[in-house]
Amino acid sequence: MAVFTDVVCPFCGCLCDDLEITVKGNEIKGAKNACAISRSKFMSHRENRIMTPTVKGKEASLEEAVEAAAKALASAKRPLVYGLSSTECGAIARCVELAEITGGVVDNTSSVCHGPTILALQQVGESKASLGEVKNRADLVAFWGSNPPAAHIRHFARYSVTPKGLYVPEGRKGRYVVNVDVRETPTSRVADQFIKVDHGGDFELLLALRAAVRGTEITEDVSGVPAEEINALAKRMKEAKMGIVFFGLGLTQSDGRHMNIDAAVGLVAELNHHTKFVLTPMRGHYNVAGANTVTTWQSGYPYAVDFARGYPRYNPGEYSAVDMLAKGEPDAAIIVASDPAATFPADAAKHLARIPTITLEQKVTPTTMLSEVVIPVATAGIEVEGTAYRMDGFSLRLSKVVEPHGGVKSDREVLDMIVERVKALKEDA
Amino acid sequence: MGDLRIKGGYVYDPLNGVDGDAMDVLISGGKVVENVGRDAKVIDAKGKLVMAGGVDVHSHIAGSKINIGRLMRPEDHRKDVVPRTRVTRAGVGYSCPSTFVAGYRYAQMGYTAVMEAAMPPLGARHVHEELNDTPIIDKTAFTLFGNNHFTLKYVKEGDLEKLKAFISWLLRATRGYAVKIVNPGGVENWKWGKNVGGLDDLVYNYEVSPRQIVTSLAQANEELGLPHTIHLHCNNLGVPGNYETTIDTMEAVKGIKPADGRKATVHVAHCQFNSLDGDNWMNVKSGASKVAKYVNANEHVTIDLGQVIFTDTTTMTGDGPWQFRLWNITGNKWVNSDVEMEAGAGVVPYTFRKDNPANAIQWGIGLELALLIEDPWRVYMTTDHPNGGPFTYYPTVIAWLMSRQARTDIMREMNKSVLRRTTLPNIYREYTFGEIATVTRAATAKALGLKDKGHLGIGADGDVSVYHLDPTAWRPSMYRDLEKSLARAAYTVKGGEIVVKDGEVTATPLGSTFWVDSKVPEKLEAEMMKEVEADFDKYYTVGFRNYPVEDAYLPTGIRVEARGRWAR
Amino acid sequence: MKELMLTPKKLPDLPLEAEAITPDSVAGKTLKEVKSLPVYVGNTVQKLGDYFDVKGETAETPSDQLVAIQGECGNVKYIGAGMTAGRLIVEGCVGMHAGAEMEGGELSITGSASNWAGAEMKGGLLRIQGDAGHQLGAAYRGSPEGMTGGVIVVGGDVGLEAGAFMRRGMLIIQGDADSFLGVHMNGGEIFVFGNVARRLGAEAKGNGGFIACFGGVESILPTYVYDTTFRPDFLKLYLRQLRDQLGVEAAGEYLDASFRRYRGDIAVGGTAEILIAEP
Amino acid sequence: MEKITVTLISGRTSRQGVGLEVGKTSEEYFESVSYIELSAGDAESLGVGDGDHVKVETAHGSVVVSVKLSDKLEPGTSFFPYGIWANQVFGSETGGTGMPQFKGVEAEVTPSGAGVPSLADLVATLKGGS
Repeated sequence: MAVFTDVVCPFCGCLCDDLEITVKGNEIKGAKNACAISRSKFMSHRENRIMTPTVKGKEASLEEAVEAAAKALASAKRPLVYGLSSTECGAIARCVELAEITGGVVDNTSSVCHGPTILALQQVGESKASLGEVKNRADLVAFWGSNPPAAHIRHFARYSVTPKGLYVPEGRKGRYVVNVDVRETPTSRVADQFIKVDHGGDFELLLALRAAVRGTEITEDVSGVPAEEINALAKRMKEAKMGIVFFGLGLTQSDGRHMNIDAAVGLVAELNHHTKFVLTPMRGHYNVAGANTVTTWQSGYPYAVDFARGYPRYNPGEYSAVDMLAKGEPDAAIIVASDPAATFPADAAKHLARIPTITLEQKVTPTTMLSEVVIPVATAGIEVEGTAYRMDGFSLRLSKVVEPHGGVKSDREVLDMIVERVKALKEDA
Repeated sequence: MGDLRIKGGYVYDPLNGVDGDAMDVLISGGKVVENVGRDAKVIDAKGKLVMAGGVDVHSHIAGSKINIGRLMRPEDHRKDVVPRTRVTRAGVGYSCPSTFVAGYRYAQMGYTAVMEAAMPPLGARHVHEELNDTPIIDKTAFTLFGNNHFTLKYVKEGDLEKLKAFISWLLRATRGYAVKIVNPGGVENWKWGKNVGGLDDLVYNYEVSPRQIVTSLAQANEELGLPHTIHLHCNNLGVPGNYETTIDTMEAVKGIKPADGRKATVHVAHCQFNSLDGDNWMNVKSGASKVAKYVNANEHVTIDLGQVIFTDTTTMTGDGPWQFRLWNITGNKWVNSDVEMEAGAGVVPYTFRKDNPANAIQWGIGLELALLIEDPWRVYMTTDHPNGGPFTYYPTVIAWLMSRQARTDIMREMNKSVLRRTTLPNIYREYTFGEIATVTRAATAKALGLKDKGHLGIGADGDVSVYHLDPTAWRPSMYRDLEKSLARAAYTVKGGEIVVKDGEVTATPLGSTFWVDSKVPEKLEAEMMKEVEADFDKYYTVGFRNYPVEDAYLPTGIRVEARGRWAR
Repeated sequence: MKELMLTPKKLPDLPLEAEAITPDSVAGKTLKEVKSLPVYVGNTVQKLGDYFDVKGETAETPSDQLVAIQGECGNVKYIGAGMTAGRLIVEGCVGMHAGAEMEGGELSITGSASNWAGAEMKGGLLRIQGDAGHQLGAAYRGSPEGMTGGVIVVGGDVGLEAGAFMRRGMLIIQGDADSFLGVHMNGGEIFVFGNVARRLGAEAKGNGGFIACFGGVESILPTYVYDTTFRPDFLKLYLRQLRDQLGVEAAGEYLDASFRRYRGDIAVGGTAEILIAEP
Repeated sequence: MEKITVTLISGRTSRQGVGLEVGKTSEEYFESVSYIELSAGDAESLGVGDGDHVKVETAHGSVVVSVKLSDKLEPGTSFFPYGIWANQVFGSETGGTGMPQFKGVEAEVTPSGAGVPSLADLVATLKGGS
């Protein structure tokens, strides 16, 4: 029996790094400190696994599958590389290279989660901090359109609500917790104050709060929130010693999208004229921040990057996966560590069934079910080492606690093989 | 890799007293040697300028700060796109180049070593990941110490021994090369939305002053025998009148005994931003002559310029409160990033304009510092990339240093403040090629303690730059030719391999990353670690054992041993 | 003016990127050279002549050049992008980025345009008789300035974020405008004769900029403040110009209208104006 | 009442997280995402209860799922966990941002006698769709 301590969890953007994984033989027997989802990931990692590569539904050798993948990608005029967010950074780097050598497009799941956050950052910036700053200093914590108990289960305990910090020694009692959402959630129940905002009304409320922070008294209700509540919250925010807004897809996926974040950034920036205030996106996939980070240092752009002209171009809405698929552009696609067939609107997803789609995946998913080539891979953070970036942008080393199930290769290794074959095919052409 | 003979060029190698002699440089096994085999490949350098590869003492090329710059500035990338070639990766350039492009472009100018000047410990893994994607050049990264909880704690307790033990451990844990200090105390106060106003203000909760932080770190740095001095971004950066703080800071570390083998105890980074006189941005004037006077009289100080370039660039520093101030001045987009227990950063796009009186003065200050400080071994050419401007403008800066006409020509297009509020119009000095080799190579390598770099003596690294320029025929009026030749090296040789030919990248080996290993007594280290671990468990959000950078992140790491008392 | 006619042959399934279609790039060239101009399909480089029949004459300089495209180009991107002079007429629809960054001359589209038409336009006249997509005349992602000059006239409706980060220039919309019209506007003038969806002028700093709405507004942001109702003379002058110089007939109907004026966006300390014609 | 109009919001749940880690072909996953939450009031006006089937229809598409009562939702709002079922009713228009609208979408909900499609059924639709 071996116990691995300080193991980093490869599920959500919290990247909790205090897991204790017990292994006997090559099997995981326990996952201490893990949340329910994390435990499910570790304990069930061998269930429903894909065991052999397939090409057009028929079992194939890894080499045959790689060859089929490389041929499809090398001959494509508009290949799409998509996913990236649930694997380690080495694999992500190879996805960028694959898009580059095929003259294709690389996009990652942030285009359908916090892509709008990035668009806002590109417009107006962002005042942010590492999660420890929140734990150590924040006496006002707001969750806006985010609900950690559903997707970031240990966030409250490790970072934001209950932990005792350097200047918040009382923990929960030292913090005022605000929740803004269109519906009541478990977060509302934890919060000291729940503000229910009308559907699609976040933008107006954020602007009104900013105006109130600037000293304009709000006199009418905004998005269903009473004026006095807005003025009072603005006052409370200004008087905080240090405040944070954790925002989620409630802002990025609703009407207004990046402009909702733009307004949130503006509110937080404004508050810095009075006190210390920061905001942090609740990144979902454990390494979606890494997908943005690596793609940015390699190409200059975080997602939706087109290499058709040999150099990178960037335009979400044009080179983002949903838009490209909805317009029927890609003539081949490789999906790494993602399931767009289930996570994209159906009228975009269905294009994947019309073209050669190559999927690197551990388990059967709707995307593997409609893929021409499926290559099973090892699970990063359980069977493979690597790097992942936490929601606040800091990276940690993922552990390998067991050998890959069925001896499959890692995303990085398979991508290396594909990159090498594509290069050779392109040289020949 | 075979032997190499760089034949008959005009060689400038100030560390070895070579000043333009026509001679051969021989390389074998990646090092400069006395003899090479008969089948050595020959580079014909006749009539060309030959120097050691450039060594940049202060730049921002890797890690979270520059990557935030890249992330937030698609509009910057659009104007400078770089297609892939058979040898090189695609990317973008201008003020926040992608990692690959940064490596290529340094090499294309003949630079072979670059120091990343600000690494937050928590972001060290990220810095090293990017450095591993920055080809050709050798690298180091300077670890941030000036606002670290444990630094402040040990300074408060007056425990210099534990401070040394902490520095030693953290440099190793982050694979860092030098002690970097940014706005000591000010960044910690910024975490409450405040700053410090000078050397004797106090840091909240710790009740220590910037003066105590700087002197303690400098003292510890020298006692540990670290290869480089403390590398300091002074308080009050960008505040008119700050030259006084700068001189006070230099004076504060004057009495400290330098480590063996050097005279300096402090390097003041991007000194231009800290040499402002006047009371506000309306009446700002140059304080460069006062700073230069102090530096001339005091051997314990080295500086680099942080020269301003008139262009659209991206400012990024570990100085959060300064970036907030700059955001308020400009209204441009602003990113702030605070790092728990240790550091912070800010990023704001900025355009230096010739018609802006303050910018014109800032431009003048950088050059005044370079020209008024007499000893080229103590003043280094940088733009504090990308803060003063992109590093790709180094050839232009060198032209200004070498040609009074170049300076006069551009001053005609500038706001007249530069004529009235700097002393630049009255300065006639023009750098020689030997002095250029000093301020871009020999002196920086020496200041960094990189003993095999910056020169071409026997045993030096085989890093050489050859330029299409005949220094015997060159005159200051030909400054445009100079710029062109320096921008695209005829050859850049890295570790004996030709990596650039006629300005084009021909090979992309991964250079080395140097880091410093220093020693303190084991018992002292154990005591310090116990304290650090206890606080770590309480206040950090990453585990103590997940904090140090793993060896996997330094595939080409080179350990440099410090020469302190306890060194083996 | 010399006229060059381009007629689409079979266009590819993938978008065709054709910034080569401007008076600037054809002027001074032979027809053969024009046919050889590069266009981009996916990751391939092709020739303009592969997809368009090229007839007519080229002029010495762009200002004497008329380029006429007869046919649907809904999937052709960058038509007229960056043009500095001359005329370019498209009888049909165009794809993304039509007239983006154009500096001068006239680009006239009888059909509709897709997203990013006239993005970061610096000068000249862009006419779209049909609808325009999202981000009409907007700043590209990250840019602090969108339109810095020129005039865009749209006959139909426009999508989200039209005139985003506008600095100077004029945007005239004869149909409806979707949300975030003139977002982050910092100068320039916007006229809408149809309905305007909510969130117009969001985070506008002002700098002399205004949005004049003639066909009604879904709602005004809470951070705009009503200050007066008046009959501004300057608007009358603008409207006459729109009618007489640009053929915007609807403008004539509002010469004597009175307007409710709102100022904002106070969330950013802005002084932009939203003027709404009284029914 | 035969029909109600609700505003749909989709999102994660911890059950959906647990289910997807077991595997998307698992029963756990099916159970965790093939339903919508309705307020008691809305369910009552439709005459449906926990586990009954409803058809959810938007401008973009429709799907049959089961009903789960929520005591937290207010009438007029319905929650749909992320997944392939939810994605039958969201559109791919992104407004030039890359991001479809997954929250705040109008939908009609009607009682349905049809079965809830399986994962395989929905994948087959994707394959067959044109």
